[in-house]
Parts: sequence; structure tokens; C-alpha cells
Amino acid sequence: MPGLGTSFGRGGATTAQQDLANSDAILIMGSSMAENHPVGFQWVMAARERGATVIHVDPRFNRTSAMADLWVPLRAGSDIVFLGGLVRYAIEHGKVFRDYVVPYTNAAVLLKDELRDPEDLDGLFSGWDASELKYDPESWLYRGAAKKSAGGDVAGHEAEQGGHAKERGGHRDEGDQAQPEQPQERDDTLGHPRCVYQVTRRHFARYTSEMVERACGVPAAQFVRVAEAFCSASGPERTGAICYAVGWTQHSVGVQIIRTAAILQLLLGNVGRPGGGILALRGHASIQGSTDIPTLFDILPGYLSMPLFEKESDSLASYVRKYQTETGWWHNYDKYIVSLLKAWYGEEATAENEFGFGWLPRVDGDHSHQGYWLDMAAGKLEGLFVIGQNPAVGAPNGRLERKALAQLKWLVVRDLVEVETASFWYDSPEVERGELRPDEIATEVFLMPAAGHAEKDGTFTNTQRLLQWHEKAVDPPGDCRSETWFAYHLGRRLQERVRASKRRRDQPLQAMTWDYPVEGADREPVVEAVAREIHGRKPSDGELVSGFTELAADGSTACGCWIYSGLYAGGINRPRQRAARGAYAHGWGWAWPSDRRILYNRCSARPDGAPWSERKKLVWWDDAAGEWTGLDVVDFAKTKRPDYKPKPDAKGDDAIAGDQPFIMHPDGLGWIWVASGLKDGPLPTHYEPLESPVSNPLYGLQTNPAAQPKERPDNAYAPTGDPRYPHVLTTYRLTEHHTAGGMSRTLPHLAELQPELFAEISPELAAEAGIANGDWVTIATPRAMVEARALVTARMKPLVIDGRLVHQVGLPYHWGPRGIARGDVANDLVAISEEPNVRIMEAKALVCSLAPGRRPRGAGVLRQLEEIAAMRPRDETPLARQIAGEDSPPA
Amino acid sequence: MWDLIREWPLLRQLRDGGDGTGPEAMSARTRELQTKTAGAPVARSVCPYCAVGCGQLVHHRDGKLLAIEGDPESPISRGRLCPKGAASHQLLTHAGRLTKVKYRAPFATRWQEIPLEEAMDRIADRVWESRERTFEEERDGRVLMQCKGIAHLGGATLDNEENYLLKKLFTAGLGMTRLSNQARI
Amino acid sequence: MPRRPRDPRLPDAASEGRLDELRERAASAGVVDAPGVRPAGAPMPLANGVAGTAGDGNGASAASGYYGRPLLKEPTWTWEVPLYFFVGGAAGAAAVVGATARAMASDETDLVRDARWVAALGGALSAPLLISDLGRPERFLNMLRVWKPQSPMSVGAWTLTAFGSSAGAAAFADLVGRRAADGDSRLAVPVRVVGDAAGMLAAATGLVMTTYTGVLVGATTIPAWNRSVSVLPIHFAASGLGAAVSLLELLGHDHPALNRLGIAAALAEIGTGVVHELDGDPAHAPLKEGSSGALVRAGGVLSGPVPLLLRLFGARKAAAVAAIAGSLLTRYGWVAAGRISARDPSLPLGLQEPGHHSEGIETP
Amino acid sequence: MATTAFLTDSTLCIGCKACEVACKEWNEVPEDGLLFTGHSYDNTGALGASTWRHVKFVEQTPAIGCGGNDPALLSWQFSSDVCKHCENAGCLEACPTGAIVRTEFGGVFIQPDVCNGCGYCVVGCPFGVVDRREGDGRVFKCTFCYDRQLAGLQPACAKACPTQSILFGEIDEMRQRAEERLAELHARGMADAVLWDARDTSVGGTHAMFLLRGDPRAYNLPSAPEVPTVYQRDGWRAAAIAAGGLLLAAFGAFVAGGHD
Repeated sequence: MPGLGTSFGRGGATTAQQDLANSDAILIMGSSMAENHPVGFQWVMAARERGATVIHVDPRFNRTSAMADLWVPLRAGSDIVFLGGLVRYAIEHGKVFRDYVVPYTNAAVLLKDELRDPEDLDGLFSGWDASELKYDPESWLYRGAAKKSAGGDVAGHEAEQGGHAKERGGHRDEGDQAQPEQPQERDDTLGHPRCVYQVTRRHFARYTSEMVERACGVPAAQFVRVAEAFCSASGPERTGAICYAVGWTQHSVGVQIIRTAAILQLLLGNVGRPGGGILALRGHASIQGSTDIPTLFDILPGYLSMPLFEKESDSLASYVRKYQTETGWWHNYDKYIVSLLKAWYGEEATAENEFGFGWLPRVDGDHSHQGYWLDMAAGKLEGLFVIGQNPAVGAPNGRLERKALAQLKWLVVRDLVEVETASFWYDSPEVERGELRPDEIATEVFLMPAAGHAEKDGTFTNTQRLLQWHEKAVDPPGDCRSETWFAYHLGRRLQERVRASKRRRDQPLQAMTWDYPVEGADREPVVEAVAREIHGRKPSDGELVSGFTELAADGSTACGCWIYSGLYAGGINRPRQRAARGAYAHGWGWAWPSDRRILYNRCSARPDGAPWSERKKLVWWDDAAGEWTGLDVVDFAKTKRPDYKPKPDAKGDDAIAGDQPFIMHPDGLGWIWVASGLKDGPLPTHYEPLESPVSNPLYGLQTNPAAQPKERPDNAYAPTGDPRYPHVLTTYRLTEHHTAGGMSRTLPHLAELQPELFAEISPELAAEAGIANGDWVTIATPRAMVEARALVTARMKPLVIDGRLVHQVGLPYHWGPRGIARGDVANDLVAISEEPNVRIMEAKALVCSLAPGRRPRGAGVLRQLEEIAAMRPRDETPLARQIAGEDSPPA
Repeated sequence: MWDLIREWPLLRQLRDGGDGTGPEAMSARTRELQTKTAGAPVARSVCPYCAVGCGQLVHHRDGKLLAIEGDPESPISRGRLCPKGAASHQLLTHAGRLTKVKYRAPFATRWQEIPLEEAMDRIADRVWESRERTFEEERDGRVLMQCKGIAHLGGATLDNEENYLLKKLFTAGLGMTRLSNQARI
Repeated sequence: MPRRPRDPRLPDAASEGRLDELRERAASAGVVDAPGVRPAGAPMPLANGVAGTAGDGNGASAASGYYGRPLLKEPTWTWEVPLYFFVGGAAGAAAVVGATARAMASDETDLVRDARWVAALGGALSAPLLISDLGRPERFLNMLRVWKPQSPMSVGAWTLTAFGSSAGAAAFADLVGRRAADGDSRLAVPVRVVGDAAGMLAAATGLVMTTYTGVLVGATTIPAWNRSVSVLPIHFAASGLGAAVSLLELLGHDHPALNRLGIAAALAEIGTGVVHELDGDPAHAPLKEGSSGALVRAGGVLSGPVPLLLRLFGARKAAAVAAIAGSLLTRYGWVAAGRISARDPSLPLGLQEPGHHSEGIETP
Repeated sequence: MATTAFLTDSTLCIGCKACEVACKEWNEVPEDGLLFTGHSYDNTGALGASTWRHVKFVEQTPAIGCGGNDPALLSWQFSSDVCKHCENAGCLEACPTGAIVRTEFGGVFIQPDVCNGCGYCVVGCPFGVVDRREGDGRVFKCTFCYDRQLAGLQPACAKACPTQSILFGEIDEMRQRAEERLAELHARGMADAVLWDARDTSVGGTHAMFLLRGDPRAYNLPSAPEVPTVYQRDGWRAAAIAAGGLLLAAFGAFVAGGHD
């Protein structure tokens, strides 16, 4: 979550679900928390019953809206205008918590004179390279920051660099790009026209309530009610929290939407305080864990960067120099990468061979899901492992994704049931349409039964960074096995083959430590042994380290994931602990880092170390004891005095003053302004979704210039305002199902609750299109056509956008051709596209057509799509005229 | 026969009164009713669906799952579950659960079942062959050490330890860089 | 620089006029509750259809209840049950006729014998009919597990048991008695005594047999039934009596008493019929409308007016046939009416719009 | 032993259906049909032999600016329905086999090993709860988790409910909490909040009470449910008259003599 990472320093939710009960206002946006996190939502209900105001902003009135005090609909994809409006409201209506903002954020920092804002360049910041289609962020840097050194042959934003590394925030990842480091030029009066505060104020000056009404369709008066309600949850006595999910992230501006929320929370002084913060609601049991210990292409465990194919990777030293910061926590970068290499290559990792750094593969392209999938479609990949995911239903442009599978030599799918990804070769829509023929598909498919959560030991990391151990209750049935079993025994087999090899390519495999103890008839690796390796130990005597503070860069420590170092502190399996103590349930599971439940909680005390108020106290400075104390583990050096002032030459955490709470950042501040680390600007700017019914009401620039639409014939887009696709389409989940359905459509008790794909449409749209509740409707985009049952409901509201009526269509995406409850694949409608920072697709805001009746069978769908694609508004065919809206429809 | 008559609720009615709606009408089974989980061992677990992280109590006996319920002591969920969490017993026991390896040969039109060990051997072969074909140690004199032909997808539903071993094997061991999962942001 | 240049033709010129209206309404209301610009771009032909919504009039409200869904469950009874009502009713009445004949017209031995046999066979036929309707027939004995006077079904089960055995005994005694008469006469007297006793018991329980089914059906939640609870037992008893005497007549008996009883039954049926036709109770719609109404009415006509007239003109056999058919139709008609009645939530729910039918909605 | 009751507070219900699933999982109730109803998010439809908890979705027309918790406007209400476990239970009175019994907790329990599927309880229930299961032949409904209560556990539905919309406990305490909650909601300005508790009807009160917004009839909750035993008095009186009449007619017919 670079949105959070760049703003605060860590890419994780800043708070815990239970802490929502302490909020005075909760803004839920980009999420239907009651539907998708019902049990977590009990804490929102607790707050509501205590008198907190619950606000839900969502295109649909859904189960969360039904629990909220305030609901306003907005046009999917206009979130930054709405949130920018809140930022402006906070600034212009004196809602900013100055006593917090001045010391704890970079609001007072002065910026360079050459900086230009989208206000000046009609949507662009200064530094845009029109030929490379990317920014050079030099003009965004703090005033006085070092100039970019010569000879950096790598431009500021390598295409290779993925976004997850940005979750570190503030690290050097821009070539030799200098970083905002202390000291800076400041104006604590916030009056200087070039200080971050004033620049931000000017940037959002046109995000008025009238603009919100025009762009989002939210009546200005209603917007003001929301703004007043949320912005009042600020100051010493009150706090407000924001909850979001993929309703924010799955946009071509996803990271910047979250950034806007971060800016708002910083201005209101709501970060690091009880009842405040930003709660990212993740959708899978361990999705936080799968970025902490990433099965991702661009990062290594603990958000260390994968080495890129560039000169900085030629030596460990230059690689470290690129990512290590002079000041702030990332000064320890070398300790973490070396300890990781020691954990992976053990004995073979020595100072002489740079601890095996040279064995790590270098990233030389976009190897994200969508990036390599397009290579797969081009026949450039041979093999694919799909483990516990179902891209045939869950991924955008399913047609393209499924057809790409047929280009593989081999495919291994591991899951609890036969998911659509494994059966693509005989029962995918492409087979029905004759695009794929089983006897022409060369792909060798291995479908392997996986073990379930009660059939294996292990930890999940939940949405609030809490690691919880789940105990094995029974052996998995039949040939079902855990992934540790699969990885271990596959690795064992492969290591066998290279025992005697002298080839360079085999050295990493030879060196890889793979000596895990096994148990039971299935020879299941002992999971606790893996957990110990993740926690870290001293290779010399095998002793466990106490935590990441003990890690060293000299090879004397080995640690599989530095942020998880501590989960086995004292030889105790902390995630397995089940004795909750105190307000923040310490003793139940273990939260990274260092069991801190609320991040940046130094903010909960005033600069002088005293709580802002009795009501909102969390941690505070105990002068007698000479340490920080309170209800949570302080996210700060425990004995660093509030009045501590670093020496000029101080490095690392010593360079962070006693009143600078964001210790991961080189300047210890919360970043309203992100000088470096984001590809699409230091401040959030509204761009229309890649597909939109209207033109950008704020700038001449229609869409995010840095986003990658990956436009191609089989991934086509509708032009702005295309009359063939007049409605806004948004996708979402339902309580009764889980993501691509492999864990829900197959269960009778869940399938019966939501048995069919349906589309939620307003009575107004239904009347226009001649659709009755329960009818079949067909929804089309330039990529695909799906049929669904109409759920005509007044919970869907047509909105007036820029003067024209815009209808929105809601489509849950759980169904597929298999399972008990079956239906068309909604994600087939979505385009493959990449948000510039994390390469996420835009699934939450696109355009579609809607018509009564079922879609054609078989190849008819393709013919239909081609017909529509062939239509030019000026064509004179009757159908084209009707499509161009010039014909009145048959009565 | 005599037992049958002695069990006859009508006699109990005549003896102890009652209008036939109370204990006199209860069968032996009802009088001895117990929960299916009575006395069964319990494992402490975590819900496998979303990321709320609800605590679960897994009741099992003789290697069979009996029931999965919320863990009242969990400070996050307080014993409560959503419909998916409540269905997680069925998730592991439903009839459609896959328990054997299915194999599809190139151009084949149907699945065949193969033994687990054989599948593992064949997968190891495929990985080895593809790695041999697509591994690049250097490019323009600069280290690449990359296995270009194999990709991985998935992880957000897996345990941290599972992701750790997969990442370690795929990246540190095999040199794969094409790794991705549901976590996009 | 924008990825896709803006189409100069847009926004769609054809809709500008409509858009102006919308802008005005938008300015005031913020949301436009009337149809907006026709969504062009639907490649499929438009279907004619009236939009209903998940939350509109046919949704959930004090007027329609919960989406017009039935509140009550329909009777699960299969075809055997109404047939049992007929058989049991006729058998019970036959036992009464038999016993009175034995007592008051002792010379009519054949009539007594046949009446006893109609009762005995009816009783014997009733059990399998009821058992085959059970969801778990093998558990029919559980009917005698307890004695629950508060349950008409329990009363019926015990009554049927007593009636079946006594009626059977009476018929058997009659058989033995006749053998004894032209054989060993020492047995004749005790057999006659036992037979008469059994006959009396059969008659007593027979009275319950003919009437309790009215209570059974009436004391339920089904509006069409419970609103008639104080008529049904009389209606069913008359129906049973009509069937019983008619059966005996078809067996060749022409005792005038049977004719008088037939006339009495027909008169009673006319009475109950008139009562139903006259009341305006909406709950009774299923008794007058639709297929169930047709059945009930046909049954009523065939059990009342028709046999009465025929009997007045001396066509006793024809009257008998009509009465039996009428009695059968009546039973089926009432059960069918109960099913329809159960689907209408308006009465049990006390809706503002009674008669709100929802036969279209079949619960899954 | 204290008798217990459910108190279902629809102002806290998020419509997640956890109660439906938790019930089915614990009691091993089979799937009940894959029917898309178009009735808001309710594809369950009604209580029945294979549905012992049923979340109702009462949908009105929301207004921009008003969440569902707005006291002034009804927009989308959810309420989890269940067997009412009546004090005077029609099914219990109707059952001829003694398969249906009253437990020490006040619940109405169908003994699956006794029921022979006569179906008379089906027409005895004023709430359409109990029904015969196709393919099984017996009738089923909510057991009030008798087995769990015997073991000192609360029913599966109440335990699962994420927001404590389903409360379970000693009946008097539930009644008291209901009254307090109702007063609180009214104080918040939710004038349309009502407590459905059929105490003043022939049903004589239930072990399942419902706090609702709006007219209970929109939730298929009758304002004046009637236990069908109330019709028996009239029924048996009529039966006696009929029997007497029949007897008199018979005597009369024969008294009048035989063939002339």
C-alpha cells in the first residue's frame, strides 16, 4: 500500500479493527465493510451505538449504508474529487489540527520554486517527460535537497520498479535521486507560499462542494453535511477513522485516492491516535502477509527491493547504497538484506561472495500478474504455478487471461476444488465459443488437492498486521497437502539434481538452505521450524535473535523477514498466544512491528510527551521512568526523550528528533507532500477513469498520464462519452460469497444464499431500458458481454454528472462456469490496465451498455462484440443510428 | 417387547399424568440428548476467508472434523462469524472437495487420476526442463541469473510460512522473478 | 497527452433538450427521479416490460406483507386424506344406521348385516389410507404413543382404532351368528350379545368418526377452514350419512328409513351450503372461486338439491349415486380450498388490502 | 430451570445471514434450493423444513444523505426470523404422536426419532414455520438448539451473529432488555421502532421477540396470530350437535316404521 507507505512510512493499516470503537466519526469509502468484513464491522456498530457518526460514501446503497448515519452516493471513479473536497473543507473551514500538523507533518517544509502544479499545467506536475511518458520528480523535492548526481544512467522511474517497494516510503529508489533529509527549510507559520501547506491548499482550491456536485453527483449540501460530520472528529478530544478496501485501490489512480485520505487524516491529526487512523480492509486471510513475505515480483521479505537489472545491482554495496537512507529507520537496510541472504543461503553466504547477493535474480521488466500474463499470451512463458487463486474468474479480461493459459507448456493448479483456472481447457467460455478446442491445447495440467486451514499449522497475517497461528486439527484427506509440503518436496527433488553441478546457475539452488525437519506419515515439514527461520537466529550457535534491532550486516545474523523478527522472541510462538490483555489485546497473537497495535502512536502524545487529552491517551512519556509508556507498545525509541534533538551528523534513528513520530521516514514526519516515491505526482490529482462517460471537469488532462491501459485489440477501451457504453459499471463482492467463488460457490450453504449473477440497476434505468425486476439483462463492454438477472432497486440512484444524467450498474463478480451456483464471469468485462505505482487493474469504474434479454450463445457473443466494435457513430445503418441515440426506441 | 411397552409414553402419562407434550412424551434419545461435539478435542484456528482474522474453534474426533465455531476469546471476533466463516466446516468436508491429483496430458480431452508422488516427480521434471531452457545468467555482461520461463500466481490465501518457502524456492533457488498474488496494493 | 482524445461530438447532441430539464431538476433535487436520457448503445433490441423493483409496491410493506409471500404453509395432505374423510365418514354413519336398525327394526337382519359390513370395511380401509399419507408410514403405531384430547388428530387416531375393531367385531359376530343359527345353536345367544355390544360401541365411535374430521380441518390456521369450524362437523356428518344410506340403498336395501335419512342428509347439506353461499367472508373465496370452488359447489349440489329432488320423485338409486359422488367431491373440494387459502397472507396477516393473492409465488 | 428466549433486534442486523448458515452447519440442515427471487437480497424466501433461520430484507426507497440508521427514514431493514416457540404452540398441541414436546427451556422441540410425518402440525402453526421435508417425510423446524442449551451453550445462530442482533438469554431479561432498547430507540427519534411480542394473543407469548422498524406486517409478522386450538370449542360443540342430530334422525327414521 504505497499510498500509506509513502505518507506514513509503512504499507500497512495504521490501526486495529477494535480501535474503531474509540472513534467519534468513521468514514467508510471504497469499501462495503458490513458486507465484506461483517465481523470486523461489529466495532463500527459499537462506535455507532456509542454515538459516533458512521458515514458511508458509495455508488450503491448497500448493507453498509443501511447501518450508516449518513450515506451519499458518488460516481464510481470520482473519489479524489470527493476526498480532495474534504481536504479543502478542512483547510478552508479551520478544521486543521495545527498543533499536530506543524510538528508531526511536512506541512511547514518549503518546496522548490521551479515546482509547477496541475493548476499551472492543466493536469500535469512539472517534470513530465512526454517522450518517456513518466515524471522526473526533481522539481518535487524539498527546497535545498541535494541535486541529482550526474551519471545516473537509470532514469528516475524504472519501468521495472513495482510499487510494493514504495510501501517502505521515503527510501532511495530513484536511482541516485537525493531524498528529503533533515535539515529542511521550514515555515512553522505555514504562511510561506511555497510551504507544503500552502501548495496543497492551492492544489485543492478548485475541489469545492460545487465541483464535488459536478464531478461526483453528490448534491453540494449533502457533501457539506458529510464534510462537517467527519472534519469535526479532530483535535485533542476527538478522532475519526477511515476504512477503505479495493473500492479505492482498483482504479487507475488507486494509490492517489488513498494518499488523499492520508493527507486528510494528517491535517485532522487523526494518525497514530486512538479511534483514528486508516484501516485498509484486506480481502484474503493473509493478503497482508503475502506482501510482508511477498509472493510478488518486485520485493523481498520485509519490503526490501528485488535487485533490478541495472548497474546499482552490480554489487551488494551499490544496491544497499541505493536503498539505504542516511536518516530514519531505513538506515538499517544493509542489516536486513544481509540477514535475509544468510537465512536463504546459510553457510554459502559469506562476506567474500557478498552473501550470495549475486545469486538473486534481477528484475528486468514488468513481472507483475498482468505484465507477465501478456507475455504468456504471446507464448513467452512455459510453465505456471497457480496456488490458491483463480484468475480465470478473478482476474480482469478473463477471456484474454484464459486464452493465455492455452499458450503454456505446463500448468500446476493447487486448490481445494477444481477451479475454473484448472478446467479452462474443456469448460471455459472460450471452449463454448469455439475459440479454444481441447484437442488443440498442448498445455499439460496438474490439478493438485490442497490442505485446508484446519488441516495444517501456520500463521495468517490479518488486516491489522496481526499474525495468528492456526493449529492443525486433522490430517488432510486423500492426497491433499499443505503448500509447505509442496514447496519443500519440490525443492528437495530439484536440489537433488544440482548436488554435483558446477554451473553458475545451479549455485543458488545448491546453496539454498532446505534442511527442514519433517513429521508424520506425509513427511510434512515442521512449520515452527520455518517460523523460527523467519524470526531470525545467529548462525554461529543457532540461538534465536531477540528481534530486528539485533540484526547485523556482517553475516552474524540470519532472518527470513526482518519486520516479522520478534514473532518467536524468547523462543515463544507469539502468534499462537491466546491470552489477550489490556485495551489493545496484547498477548493475543503478535502484530508486526514489535507487537505495536497502533502505528505511529507517538502521535497520540503532544510534542512534549503528554497525552493530547485524557479521553484520547494511548502512549506517553514517563519522565520518572525515563521511557515511553501507555496502552500500546510505543512506535518509537522507547527511551528517546520528547525533547531529544539529534546532532547534525546523526544517522539513522538517532537523526530523528524526540517529537518526530514517523520514524520510517528520513525526516521523521508524516508526508502530506510525497516528494519522491510515487510515479503520478506528489499530491493526488483527479483524473477520470480510463473509461468514463464524461470529460475531466477539472483539467484538460483526461486520465492518469502515468497509468498503462495496455490497450490492444483484445483489451480495447471505449472512448470518453462513447454512446455505445453510456453507463458507469462497478464491480463488488457480496457477504455470501468469497472472491472468485472457489471457496463459496461450491458450498451448498453459501451457494443457495446468492445463487445467480445479478446486476443492480435503478428503477429509472430499468424503466428506460424496459427491464423488470428479475429479468435477464445483458451487459457489454468493449471486452466482453455477460448476462445477469436484473435486481431493480431504488438503492441505485442515477446521478447528475456535469449536467447529464449518469446511470450506474452494480455487478458482483463471484460467479463462473463451475460450482453449485453458476453464472457469467463479471471480470471478463474489465480491462487489463496498470495503475502506475502498483500495477492494479481498474475494476471499480468502467463503462458498459445494458439491454434486456440474454446474451447470444456460443460464438454469437463474439460476432455481437465485433458488430458493436465496428459501429462508428456516423455510420448510417439503423442499428448504428439507434446506438448513436438518434432513433427513438421501439415502443 | 416388554421394554417396548415399558417405554410406552401412554403408560407414563397414566402413571405420572401429563398431556403428552412434556417429558412423558420424550424418547430415550431425547432424554439422553448431547451435542455432537461433547468431549471432543478442540483446535484453535483462524478463519480462512477474509482478513478480519476471526478466531475459530475446530472440534474434531478420530481425525474427523465435527464442527467449526467462533472462538469467544478472540479480541477481534469475540466468538462471532460471518456466513462464510460459519460455513468453513462445510468448506473442508463438502462433497465437491478435491482429494486426488488430476492430470491432463497435452491435447487430452479428459482428466486422469495419477498418484501424488508421480505428479511431484513430473512437476519437478517440467520445472527443470523449463528452467534449463529459459535460464539466463548474464546479459550484456551484467548479472541477470533469471529463470524467464516460469511464473507463479497466488499467496493471499496461504500461510506466511507457505509463502516464505515458495518465495525462497522460486526466487532464491530457481531464479524466478515472475511472482504475483492477489495483493495488488 | 490524454490516452484517448475526447470525442468532439459529445455529449450526445440528440439529448441536449432533455438534459436541460434534467439540469433544472438536478439543481433543485440533486437527484433526478424521472427517466433521464435514453441509454443509447444497447446492441440488443429492447423488450417491452414494466419495471418493478426489489423495494416497490410488490415489495415488502404493510399493504402487501413480505413481498406477498404466503405466511402459512399449505397442508401436506395427499389424495388419501380426503378419500379417508369420505370412507371414514360413511363407515361411521353406517355403524349408526346399523345399530339403530338392530335396535328398532330387528327383523331387518340383512340391513343390519350390510350396515355392519359397510362400517367394518370402511374402518378397515381407513387405516391404510391414513398410513400411506404419512411421511414415515412405518411409524404409524406412534399414533398411539400418547393420548392427546387437545389434538383432533390424536382423538381421531384412537377413535378410528376403537371404531375399526368394534365395527369389525360386530360384522364378524354377525357372520358367526348366522353360521351358528343353522348349526350349533348354543353359540347363537352369546354371539348375538357380543355382536350387539360391539355394534353399539361401533355406533358410538361412529358418531365421532363422522364428525371429528370437521373439527380436525376446522381447528387449523387455514382461514378458509377455521372460519367454518362450527359448520364443518355438521356438513361432514350430513355428507357421511348421505353416503352411508346411499351405499346401503345401492346394495339393494329399500327400507323407507334409508330414504328418510337420505332426505334428511340432503336437507342438512342444503342448509350448510346456503350458509356458505350467503356469508361474504373473504376467507371463503377459495370455496367459491377457482377450481377448488367448483369442486366444493359441485359437491354441494350433488349432496343436497339433486338427491333431494330425485328422492322426492322416487329415483332413490340415482339419488344415492349423486349423494356418494357429492360426498366425495365435497371432501376433495375442501382440502383443495385449504391449499389455496394458505397461499393468501392477507387474512392471517391482517393486511390493508385483503384478498391480495400470491398464487404466482411458489416458495422454493 | 429458567426458560430462555431470542430477542432479535433488526436495528443491529447487517443482513449477513451468518445465523442462517451457522444454524444449518450445526444442525446439518440440507440446502434449500437455488432460487433467485429478486426480492432484495433474500433468496431464502421463508422458514421451512430446511430453513430454520431466515433473514428478511425489507427494502424501501433510500434518500441521498440518509443512512439506514437515520431515524427519520426507513430505507433497508434486515430481520432474522425464526420459530417463535409459542407459549401456546399450535404444532405442539396438534401433534398426535407426542413427537413434539416442550423442553425445560420453554422451547418447542420436534423429536426426529418419533415424528411420523402426519403433517397436522403444519396446518397448526400460525407462522408457517414447520413443514414436511421432501424426500425425508418428517417435519422439521428450529430446535431452539435443545442439545446446545442442555450443554449450557447458546443456540448456534445467536452465537454467530456478528453484531449481536440476535440476543439469547433468560426470557424475562430479554423482555426487559427489549423494553429498554425500545425506549432508547424512541429517544433517538426512531418513532417507528416497535417490539413484536405476541403476549396478548391466543399464542400467549413467544420465546422469540423482534425489535423492528415500521409495520411488522411488512416482515410477515402477524399482529394478531391465533393458535388454532381456539377453534376447537366451536368445533366440538358443532360435532356434538351433528352427532346428536344424526342419532335423532336415525331413530326418527326407523321409528316412523318400515314398509307400508
